[in-house]
Parts: sequence; structure tokens; C-alpha cells
Amino acid sequence: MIDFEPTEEQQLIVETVRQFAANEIRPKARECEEAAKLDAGVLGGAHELGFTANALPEEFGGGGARSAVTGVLIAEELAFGDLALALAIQSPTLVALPVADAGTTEQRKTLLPRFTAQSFVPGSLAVVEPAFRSDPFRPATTARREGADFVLDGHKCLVPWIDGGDTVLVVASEAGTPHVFVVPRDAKGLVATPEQNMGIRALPTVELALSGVRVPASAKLGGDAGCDVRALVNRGRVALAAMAVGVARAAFEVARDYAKQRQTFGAPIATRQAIAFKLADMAIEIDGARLLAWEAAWKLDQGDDVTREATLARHQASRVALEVADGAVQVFGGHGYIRDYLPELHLRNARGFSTFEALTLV
Amino acid sequence: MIDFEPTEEQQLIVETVRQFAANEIRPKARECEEAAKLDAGVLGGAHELGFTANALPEEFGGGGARSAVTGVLIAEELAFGDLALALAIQSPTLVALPVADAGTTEQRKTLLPRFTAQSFVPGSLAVVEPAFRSDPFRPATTARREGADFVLDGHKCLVPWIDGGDTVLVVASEAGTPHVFVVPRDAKGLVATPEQNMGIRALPTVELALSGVRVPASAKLGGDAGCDVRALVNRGRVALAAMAVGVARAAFEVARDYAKQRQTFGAPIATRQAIAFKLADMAIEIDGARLLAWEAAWKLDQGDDVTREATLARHQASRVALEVADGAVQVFGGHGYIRDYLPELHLRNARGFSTFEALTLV
Amino acid sequence: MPISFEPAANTTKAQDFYHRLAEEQMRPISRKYDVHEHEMPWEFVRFMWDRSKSTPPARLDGPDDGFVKVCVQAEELCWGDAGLYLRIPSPALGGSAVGAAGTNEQKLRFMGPFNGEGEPKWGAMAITEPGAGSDAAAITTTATADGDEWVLNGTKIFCTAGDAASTYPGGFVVVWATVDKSAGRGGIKSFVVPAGTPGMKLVGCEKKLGIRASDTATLILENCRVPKENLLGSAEVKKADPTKTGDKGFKGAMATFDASRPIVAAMAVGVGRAALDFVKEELTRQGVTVRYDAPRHELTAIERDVIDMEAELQAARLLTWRSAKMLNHGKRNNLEASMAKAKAGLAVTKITQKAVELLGPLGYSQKTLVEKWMRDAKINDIYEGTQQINQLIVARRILDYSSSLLR
Amino acid sequence: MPISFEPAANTTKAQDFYHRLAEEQMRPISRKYDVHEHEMPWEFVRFMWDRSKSTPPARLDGPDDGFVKVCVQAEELCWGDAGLYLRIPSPALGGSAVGAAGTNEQKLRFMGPFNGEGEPKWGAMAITEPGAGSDAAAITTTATADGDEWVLNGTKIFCTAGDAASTYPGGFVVVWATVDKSAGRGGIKSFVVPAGTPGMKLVGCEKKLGIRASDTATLILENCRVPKENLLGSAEVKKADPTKTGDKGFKGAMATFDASRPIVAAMAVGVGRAALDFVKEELTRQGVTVRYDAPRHELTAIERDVIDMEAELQAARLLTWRSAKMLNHGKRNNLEASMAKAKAGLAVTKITQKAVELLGPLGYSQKTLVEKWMRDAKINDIYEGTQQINQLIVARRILDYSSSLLR
Repeated sequence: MIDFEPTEEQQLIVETVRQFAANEIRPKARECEEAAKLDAGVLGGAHELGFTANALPEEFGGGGARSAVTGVLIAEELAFGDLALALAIQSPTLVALPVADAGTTEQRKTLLPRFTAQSFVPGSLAVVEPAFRSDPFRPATTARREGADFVLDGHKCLVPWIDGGDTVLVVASEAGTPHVFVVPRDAKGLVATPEQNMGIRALPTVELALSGVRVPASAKLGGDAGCDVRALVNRGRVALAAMAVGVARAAFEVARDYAKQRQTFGAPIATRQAIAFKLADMAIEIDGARLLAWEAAWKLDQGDDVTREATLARHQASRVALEVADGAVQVFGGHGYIRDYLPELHLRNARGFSTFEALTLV
Repeated sequence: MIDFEPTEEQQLIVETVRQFAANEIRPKARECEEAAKLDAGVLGGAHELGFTANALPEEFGGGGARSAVTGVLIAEELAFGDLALALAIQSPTLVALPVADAGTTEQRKTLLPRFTAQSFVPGSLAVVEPAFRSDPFRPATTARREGADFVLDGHKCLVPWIDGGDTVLVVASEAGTPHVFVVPRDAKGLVATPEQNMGIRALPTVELALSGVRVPASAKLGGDAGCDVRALVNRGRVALAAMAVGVARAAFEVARDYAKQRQTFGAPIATRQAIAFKLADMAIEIDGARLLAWEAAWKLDQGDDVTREATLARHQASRVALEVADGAVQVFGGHGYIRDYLPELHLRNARGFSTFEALTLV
Repeated sequence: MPISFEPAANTTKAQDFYHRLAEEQMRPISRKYDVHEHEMPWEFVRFMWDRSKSTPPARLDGPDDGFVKVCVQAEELCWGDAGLYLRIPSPALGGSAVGAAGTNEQKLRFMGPFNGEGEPKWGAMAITEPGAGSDAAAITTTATADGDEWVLNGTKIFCTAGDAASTYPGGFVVVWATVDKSAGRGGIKSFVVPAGTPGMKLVGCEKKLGIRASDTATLILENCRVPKENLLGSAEVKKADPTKTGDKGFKGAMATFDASRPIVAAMAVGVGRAALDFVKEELTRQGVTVRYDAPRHELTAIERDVIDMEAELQAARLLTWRSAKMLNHGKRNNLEASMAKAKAGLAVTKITQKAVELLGPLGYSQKTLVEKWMRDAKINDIYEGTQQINQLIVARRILDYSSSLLR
Repeated sequence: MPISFEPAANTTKAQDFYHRLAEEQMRPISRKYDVHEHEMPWEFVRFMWDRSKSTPPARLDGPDDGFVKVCVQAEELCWGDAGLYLRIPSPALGGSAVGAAGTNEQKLRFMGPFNGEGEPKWGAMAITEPGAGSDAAAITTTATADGDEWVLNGTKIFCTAGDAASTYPGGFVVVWATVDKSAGRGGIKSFVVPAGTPGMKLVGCEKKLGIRASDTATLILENCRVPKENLLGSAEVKKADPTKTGDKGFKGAMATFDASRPIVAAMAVGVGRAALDFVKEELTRQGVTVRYDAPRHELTAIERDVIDMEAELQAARLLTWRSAKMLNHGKRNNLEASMAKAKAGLAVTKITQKAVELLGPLGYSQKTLVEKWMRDAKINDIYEGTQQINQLIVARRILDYSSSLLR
């Protein structure tokens, strides 16, 4: 039966995250961005709220409440606070969820408990490649079987690389089919070079060069059968769509409040149609994109292949986030160009969604 | 030296056409459209102004003043009056200009004089094909050499077919290369079926079926060497870009005047930013598209290959015409949807430009 | 209910039913009544009238999507033909007005005859005037009390189904008029004028860009008398901002739109989907498959267009369903309904325009229905509140501004 | 002159010259001064200052494109780096103001020192205030006559090159202030405040999204005294609509923009072209050729994007040149200049945003300059009149509405 009301439990979660985003994340957003540095207090505080743990199986200390719908609700609220910090807070999903979904018993036992432990442990997942022809479904990075090992070669970029993690999941093609490999961050042949990007500067990311990186056969996620990389990428797209909605909503609300307060020619600029209609369009587009993300998430929870829905949601949310952030800069006028205000940050972050892949998962 | 001022002679021509468009074409536009019928008086009156004749060589009674720049100036003004009537008025270009440019002496002697004679003689040119994969540069219609003849097979559509003409130029691939063939309208194997289109309804157009249509070898435009179909298509695109600008300007002016006159909440709707800014955008986009059309036309006059410029101009002008016409309907509100007013006609006509090819030439 | 995109079985059943109806009864006559503007499609009309005796598809037990189901029905029928949809004998917007502001007695009296018995009947609503388009408060049609009657005088334009509703017995037109010009919006009331009431005259029907099967009438009211009991809502005139009071006059009339806008948005979605379905079928015929997983460097322009069209249409549909569902939850939905209407109108305008472009000569020719759908779709940007009016409503709500602060 | 798109030989020569300069002097330090915000690029500054001794490229005899050539120069240099361009020692907008409203004596006195001799100098214009952005008539900075001097008091923000112009000897800031608040626009005059004048204090520079090499200063004027002769235009206050009079105060200041907007538009085009050139070069490296003759069913999404970007950029460039050429013809160009500015600002904002998208991770990374160009480009939608202000100016002109009718 069609409905658009989150459950009471979900509403409670949303309310909690919303307050955390407003009170803990947002106040740190600019400082972290300018310093290109995370805030340990924010990560720790978010970890205590237990989003990732809640989604993990009970046998590993989790809450057993895996739900992509809940995931997108959380993702939007966190990104409403700040995108870079949201991605950092959610980085455990990058390892925890693929392992929970597709890991062998051994892999689950080894890798999951850390994410339900007391302190925050980040995750890393390497999907995007630093090339014009980057295609998440068909990575150019290869994994070659050599005796009891796999040997990985290739390049990745936009890989979250937060201090305190020791594992990175690498997507690579094995005999033409993409699979995921569990690689120690300090593996021989793995060189991680810190990146500078236009936005999400508070989130440490690296470019990875893999030259003959050797991992045991048991490092292949899901064992011999491997895992479904398509589903992984789609889960990333749905999660990113939700975060794009969060960024857009943040830009919209900041612009709306500014427009009501800023006076020219003796009246708030929000009373002028050009501004008011722009804000109305933003609100409409944000709600539309959110519903697409919800639908894709809901289908994920049904176990469907959501390639189409994830693409639609990501396409729409990415466009909307950019347009809304750009519009927010415009509403702010000269102040929109200044790093004392948030719209320019929203614009830089929003532009990334057309490129981001699997920077967070639901 | 870069300049944007038409010559005095061109200004005189523009002024003449503008008045003709306002006084002779525009008043007949709606009536012709609803009746799906041309007005002989308008065609005759336009013929007396001698646009086509003026561009033809003096040896055939023409003015010898061939200029694509003058051509686009005229095209915009005529289309400002009405697109269907403008295309009818300019239909002689469809035969006269290709023959003047590329015809053999014999072809020129046979086909040109009629266009400098006292009364209006229409032209027909068959470029578009009624298929999803229609490609003006690579027609699926074929011309096969058989002894002293060419045999033509294929389908065309959107072919102007005004009463009083006896010749149609058909673009067909001969051994993989497109060429133009002079075909009598009553050729055996040629079946012309009247079309109904969304717009330009006053202009009679047909779908052509060519089944083994046989023409002598001398019917190949330009003789053995043939002619440059690329240039022909490009000349069509530049001309159509200018007409799209004319349609857009017509829609804009109608909307602007309506917005100044129509009152709601006690003031003209033009005083509201949502309307005023929309009108400003229209004006800007129209001028931008016009300059692209001028540039492409100017390059044609330099003898350059203008494939790129013609595509840019056509792409931009086609988009602008549609957006402006749609905006004009919006400015008119409910009245925009009614066939008593022009915007709905502009919208139907404007939508054609992304499909039209070589319906008029400069 | 948790977030769910699974239609109830009832909805799916209704969808199948109306889809078949659209395919079998509407599509085959679609072009005919586009060309023969203003001609009454009697066979279709009688078919639909007969059908209104039952309420198929017979309801299943179990969950029901409520207003969402109604939206799904409207989408399917407008997928069939939006013009013919507006010709279906029903109380239509007139019924919405009676439903939103009428007493039970009035509902029974005016809506009762719409039972499939006897001859087909139509309802309509007459708001717009030559001098008052989006500005409902500028209405100049007057209603003067005279003994047991109201006397109406004025001119109404753009009255959908106004010809049928004013002509065929048993039908009615809900006319908006002011009982007190000095009171502004507070003086505006709606009155049910039964078909054939002396003094209500049909001037003519508009020739339109699209939805040509539907009649869009101009009506003149000349000393047109209706009984006092035909006033919807209270006769009391509140001069203080009437949108903030419990008055069922102007506010009741506005509530009509809160209930009707989701339907209108769903109708738009139906037209847009018709065009998108056609494009996708043509692509399939041409051996072109849309690759939703193609990386940006491999994507064709058409693929991206289709992805864009699908996303826009689905966003419009979901916004529509959300606003409809709120009615079931008893929530005020005027922000969300205006969002849905604005989005759907614009989205399908663009989708159908793009469809014509993508299909090239096939799209521009009247050999297919795509060009018609482009013409039909555009009405959704205009009627039941233009794009701009809905933006205005949304803007006022999100800014918490009154209509005097933001106009 | 007939319609022609052939640049004069002088223009082509200037273009080559400035293109090489941009490539050799600006591009190599582009990223450095993006990262080291507010640091003075002394080497580049001295190089450009030295260059201003001559006026290369030495003029050829024969036709000259006039202001179009100036636009071409600005485009090339901003193709190099828009932030560094704004750092070039020159009278800049301050000079435009002096040029538009100053006497010959004033021009000599203030612009004379910009001759490449001695140390580099800068000019700037200070209009915007914390409470008056687009609303120039709301200026609260006051100018009070006191003996032979004007005394200025107020705060100015968003003053491009305001740090350099107020600090380094020989430079100057043109400050807009009101001599009579009751006169509205009629009371607004501009005053030349030489660098180092006591009472003019630099508060600081803004940290910005882009054009980080340029300084955007906040200045405070506290009893800042300038000689009477530093007023540009007449001291007379006309209370009747001053935009309609011959007064050189407000109108003169506005005329500054008519001359500067084509340049600003050309600067925008330069940034947009940088990004578009890069995209096309990258496509070439990847073996992708844009087919301008591909039919719609074969076109890739990237091809259509590039075609769209090229058309938009060229439309912006031609609108810019047109508005510039009108100055040469002695025609009033404020409509056309605002059209060019509005179009160029929006076009390059979109073009650079699209470029980042098309290049994927390459575009979003700071390894290339594309992301910087996107940040730089956005200023063109904002300064020298936002997108909205220019739309407003265009709307007023095409509707023939005064600023009180349409605001």
C-alpha cells in the first residue's frame, strides 16, 4: 500500500539525526572545510548514535535493523549538516555493509565486530578511477589469480582514507567480471596519495596506485562466488542521491532564511517574485528528488535490481543539488561568493555528485 | 573588421520586409493556418518584392546580389510575420539557389528564368526522410545509374508542394554519396501524399514515395561531378535558424505587448518580476541566437564550410524558439492555449525546427 | 503505514481496468475528436455513462490506496486521451466544489443524478472571467439576493465542460460570484446553477491548442435566478482575511482545488507517460536499448534524454501521490498539491516537447499521436492554476507569507 | 561597416599577443595564487606594470575593432586566469569611473601615474555597502562639504582590488557617497580617494569561492578628507529623476557600467573558454571527435553537451562584441551591455559546471584547473550587477518601464 510516512521509529531516528546535524555537524562544517580536517568529536558523537551498528547483524553486536529506507533518511539528514562530515560519519558503511551483505562467514567474523565496538572505525572503498573513461560497473583495475593469491593492478581515486582504518575494499575486474577485494591499507605495492578536490575537503581522500598488490584468495569478498558489484554501486548511488537531497535542502533553507532577512529597496528580497519563485522551484525539486531516492531505497529493501531507479534518483538528485546550490549562491548575491556563508560550499559539494560513486552506502 | 550593422541597402530591405510582414503576412497568418491553405495575394505580393530574383545571376534576369547575410535578414523578418507563409514565400529558393550554385549551364538555363519572371513559381526540395534514423547528410533514398538514366527509390517527407510548381529536387545517395536530382513532379513512380503536421499547416507539404523513378543522367544537379549536398543542408540550417529567430521574436513581441496590457491585482502583469524577467531572458536569447545565425551566414558568404556554425546556430535558434514560444503561451495564461491568439501557433511552429531541414535556403 | 511504493491490490486492479478501457475505448477515437473539435463523442460518452452504474473494478477487500487510486485512474484515462477524459459525463470540478463546500442535502440533490440512469449528465465549475484569470478575488460576476432566490449576472470563460453542463438536463454549473464587492475575497461565494436555468447562456466554445475533444465554454449569466438553497457554504460575508476563517465561501472554493489538484497533476502525468511510452516503444522497434548503467562517456544523447524524462515523470508522479495520500491521512495538502501540480504541468510539457523532437519527422507529423500529446500536455501548465500561480502558492507557504506580502 | 565577423588585423595581433602572455605568465602560476589566497603575485604584477610602459602589440595601420579589441584582450587574459587579471596594476573600474565622469584635468591627475614608471599602482571603485547591494540608491556613505574638502564617512564592501588601490602610493579608490540623503539617487556622487588618504582604512579581504588571486576588500571611511577637486561630475543635486538629466553624478556612475560591462562579459567568456578548450583537448586526447553533422539518433550525450556549450559561449561572445561595438558607433549600449553581461555570466557558470561534470574525477580534482575555472566563473553571475540586476535592467528597457514601475 502506497505511503510516504516513515515509521514512528524512523521518525525518531530522523529527529535524532536532524538535531545532531544541526547542533554538532553544521557548527563544525566551515572550520573543518577550511582546515581540510575532520573533527574527532563529531565522528565520535555520531558513532555513539550507532547508525552503522544498528544496520549490522545481531550476531556481531549490531541492531539487525538493516533498511535502505532508514539509510536514506539518515543520509539526507547527515548531509544536511555537512556533506564531508556526513561521508566521514558514514564511511564505516563502505566496509561494513558489503561484508555484511556478501562476506563469507570468515570475512564477517573478521571485519564486522569492529564496527559495533565502542569507538569509531572508518571504512574505505575504492570504486572510481582517475580516468575520463571511469566506469564503476566495468573497472579498468584488474585482479589476476596467481596460485593462492590475487594480484591487483590499477588506479583508483576518490577513496575515503580516514585515520584509524586498516582496510580498503577494492573493486577490480577478475576475468572481465568486477569483484571486491579486501586489501590491507599497508599492502605492498599500494601507494595512497592524498587528493585535493573542489569540495568535500574535510574528508581525507586518496588516489590509489595498485602495482602488483598481492592478497590471498580469501580476500575476495564472498569467496569464490564473489559478490554483486552492481548492487554495491547501486547502493552507493541511492545513498548519494539521498545525500544530494540533504545538501540541496541545506542550501535551500539557508537561502530561504537569508531571503526573508535581507532587505533591498525597503523590503525583504523574498517578497520579489524572482527570488520567491526560485525558492518555490527549489522546494519542489528537492521533494521530487527525495521521493525518487526513497523509491529506489524501498526497492533495494525488496531485494530488486535497482539499476534503473538508482540511476534516475542519482541523476535527478545530482542535478537538483547543483541547481539549488547555484540558486542559493544567487539568492545571497555577493555574499554567496564569500566563504563566510554556506552556499559556496554547498555549490562545490553539490557539483561532486555527478562524479561520486560509492562514497557511502545504504 | 567586426561589425554588426547591416549595410544601408540591407537596412532598406529589412524595413521593406518588416512592413510587408506586419501589413500583409501577419494579418493572414491565422486564417491561412486554420484553413491549411496559402493566400495567393501574399505570395504574389512577396514575389513582387523580388527576394529570390534579387539573389539570382543577372544573366537570368536576377539582381546578382547573392548574400546569405541578406538572406537571413529577410528570413527572420518573413518568419516574424508567419512561418508557414514565410516558407511558402521563400520556397523558390529551394530550386533556384541550388541550381544557381551548382547547376550545369543547361540546368541553369532551363530552371532559373522562371524565378525571375513576373509571377510566383514555387520550389520543392526533398531532404528529410520519414524515419527515426533520418540523416540529411546520408539519405537512405538511393539513385542508381541505369544506362542513360538514374533510378530513384526511397521515401521523403516534409517536402513543400505548393500548387504551380512542376519540379522537385530530390537528395539521394548515389554509390554512397549524396547528390541532388531534378525530378518532374509528375514523374512516373513518384507518389506525393499530402501531410498533416502539428504546425506550418498553411504550407502544403507532402510525403514522397519514389519507386523506380527514372530521370535522365542530365537530371543530376551539377552534371557528372554533382554538387555539394553538405553545403545545401548547411544553407538550409542557417536559413531555418534565422526563421526560428523570427518566430521567437514574434512570440516575444506578442507576449511583451500582452504583458503590458493585461492587468491582474491592479497592475500590468509585466510589472511582476516573474513575467518581466522571463521577457528579459527571451530578448537576450533571441539576440544571441540571431548573432549566431548571422555569423554562420557571413561565413557562408566567405565560401567556408559552415557545418559547425550552421549546427550551432540551428541548435541554439531551435531551442530558443521553442522556449520563447512556450514562455509566450505562459505569459498569456489561459489565452495562450486558445487559437484566437498567436502564441499557441508560435509554439507549434517552433517545435518543428529541431526536425526541419532545407525547408528554405539562403 | 510505513514508506511503501507497492500499490494495493485494489489500485493495481483499477489500473489494469482503466488501462484497458483507455486502450480500447479512447485511443482508437483519439485523433478523430482532435480533428472534429467540439463534436460530442456520443458512443464513448454513453459507454462511460453506462459504466458509472457500477463502480468497477469491484473492490477487493483489504488495503486501499484511497486518493492515490483515484490518481492512478486519472493517469490511465489521460494516458488514453486527456480531451476525451474531460468529456466523460461526471460532476467533475463542479462535483468537487459541491463535495468540498456543500451540505449533505446539496450533495444528494446535485450529485445524485450522476448514477448512470437516463441520459448522460455533466458538471462544471465557472470561475475565470475575462478580467480575472489567476486573480479569483477580482471576480465581477454578481449574486444578488432577491426573495428566495439569488440573481446572477456576469460572464465566465474557460469553463471546462461548460457547454455540456449547461445544456444537458440534470447537469449543473458551479458559478463563483461576489455577493459584496467591497468585501473582496470574503464576498465570493459559489452557486449551483442547474443546466437549462433561464439566464445562463452558452456563448460558444474556445478553439484550442489541444484537448480539443473537451469543450471550454464561455457562459453568460443574465439575471440568472437560482434558489437560495443553491448557495454552497454560508451566505455570511467575513471582511477580515477570509482565508483564515472557517467560512466555506472562498476558502471552500479553494479547498476544491486542494482535492482536485492531485487529480489534475495525475492527468498531466498520464499525458506525459503516453508520450514517453511511445518513445520507448519506438526505440525498441529501432533496436535501441536505454542503458541505465552506461558511463557518461558512452551515453547517447537519446539515452540521457530518456533517463531525464523518466526521472522527471516519476518525480511528478510521486509528488502527486504524496499530495493525494495526505488527503487520506486528513492532512492539509495545499502546499504539496500545488507542488505536484506545478511539477507535473511543467514536466509533461517538457517531456512531450522532447518526445516530438526525439522522434523527428515521426513526432511532428499527425500520423502519430505524439504531436497531439504535446498539444494536450500544455494545458497542464495553465489550467487549474497556471505554473506561476502554483509557484506563488508554494512560495507563500514555504516563506510563510500572506497573499498581500507576496503577489 | 557591413556585418562582419572578421577581426581586424590589429585584433588578431592583440589576441595572439595576450594569448601567449596568458599562457606563459598566468597559467603557470594559476594554481599557486588560488591556493595562496591574498598573496600578491609580485613577479607577475611587476611584469605587467613594466609592460604598461608601451602599448603592445604595436598598432598596425588600418582598421581597428575598437572596444571589441579590448574585449578580445580581456577574454585572452581571463582565459589565462581571471583572478590574476584582476590583480594587474591598472586604474581598473576606478579608471572607468574617472573616464566616464571626470574632467580632462582629473583624468590626467589620476590616470597619469599609471604609466609603468616607478612602483605598480592600482585603481578601484567602492560602491557596495553592507546594507546596499544591488540597490545603489540605498548608499549610506556620506560626503559632507567642509571648506575646501569633502569629508567621507561609511563602510564599503566587495571592493575589487580595494586593498591594493588603497595601500600602494599613486593608486586611488573611487568612492560613491551621498551628499544629500533626501535626494535619493540624485544625491549620489563619486569621489576619488587617493591611496593612503588618512581616514580610509582597510578592514580586510574576503575569502572567496574563486578568483582568489584578486583582493576583495572591505574599506572603512572615517572622516576621510579629499579635496573638492576630487568630486567626479557636478556637485549639484537634482531631485527630479536624476537618471533622466545630464547630471554626471549617478548617471555618470552608471555610465561607468555601460563601458565596463562589455569588458566584464568578455572576462567571463575568457573563463568559460578556458574550460571548454580543456574539455575539447581532453576529448581529442581520448580519441573522441565531436561530430557537428551527426543526426540526433547517433549523437552522444557528450557531443550534444559540447555543441551546447559552444553555442552558448559564442552567443555570449557575440552579444558582448555587439555591445562593445556600439560604443565605437557612439550608440547608447546599456540594454545591450546588460544583455551581454547577463548572458555571459550565466553561460560560463553553466559551461564550467558542465565541464567539471564531463571530466568526471579529472574535473573535480585540483589536479587540473577545471574546478578552479568553475569557481572563478561564478563571480560573473554576481559582480558588476548580478544576473538578476541585469535582467532587471533589460526588462525595464524592453518594457519601457521606469525603475519605480519595475523593481
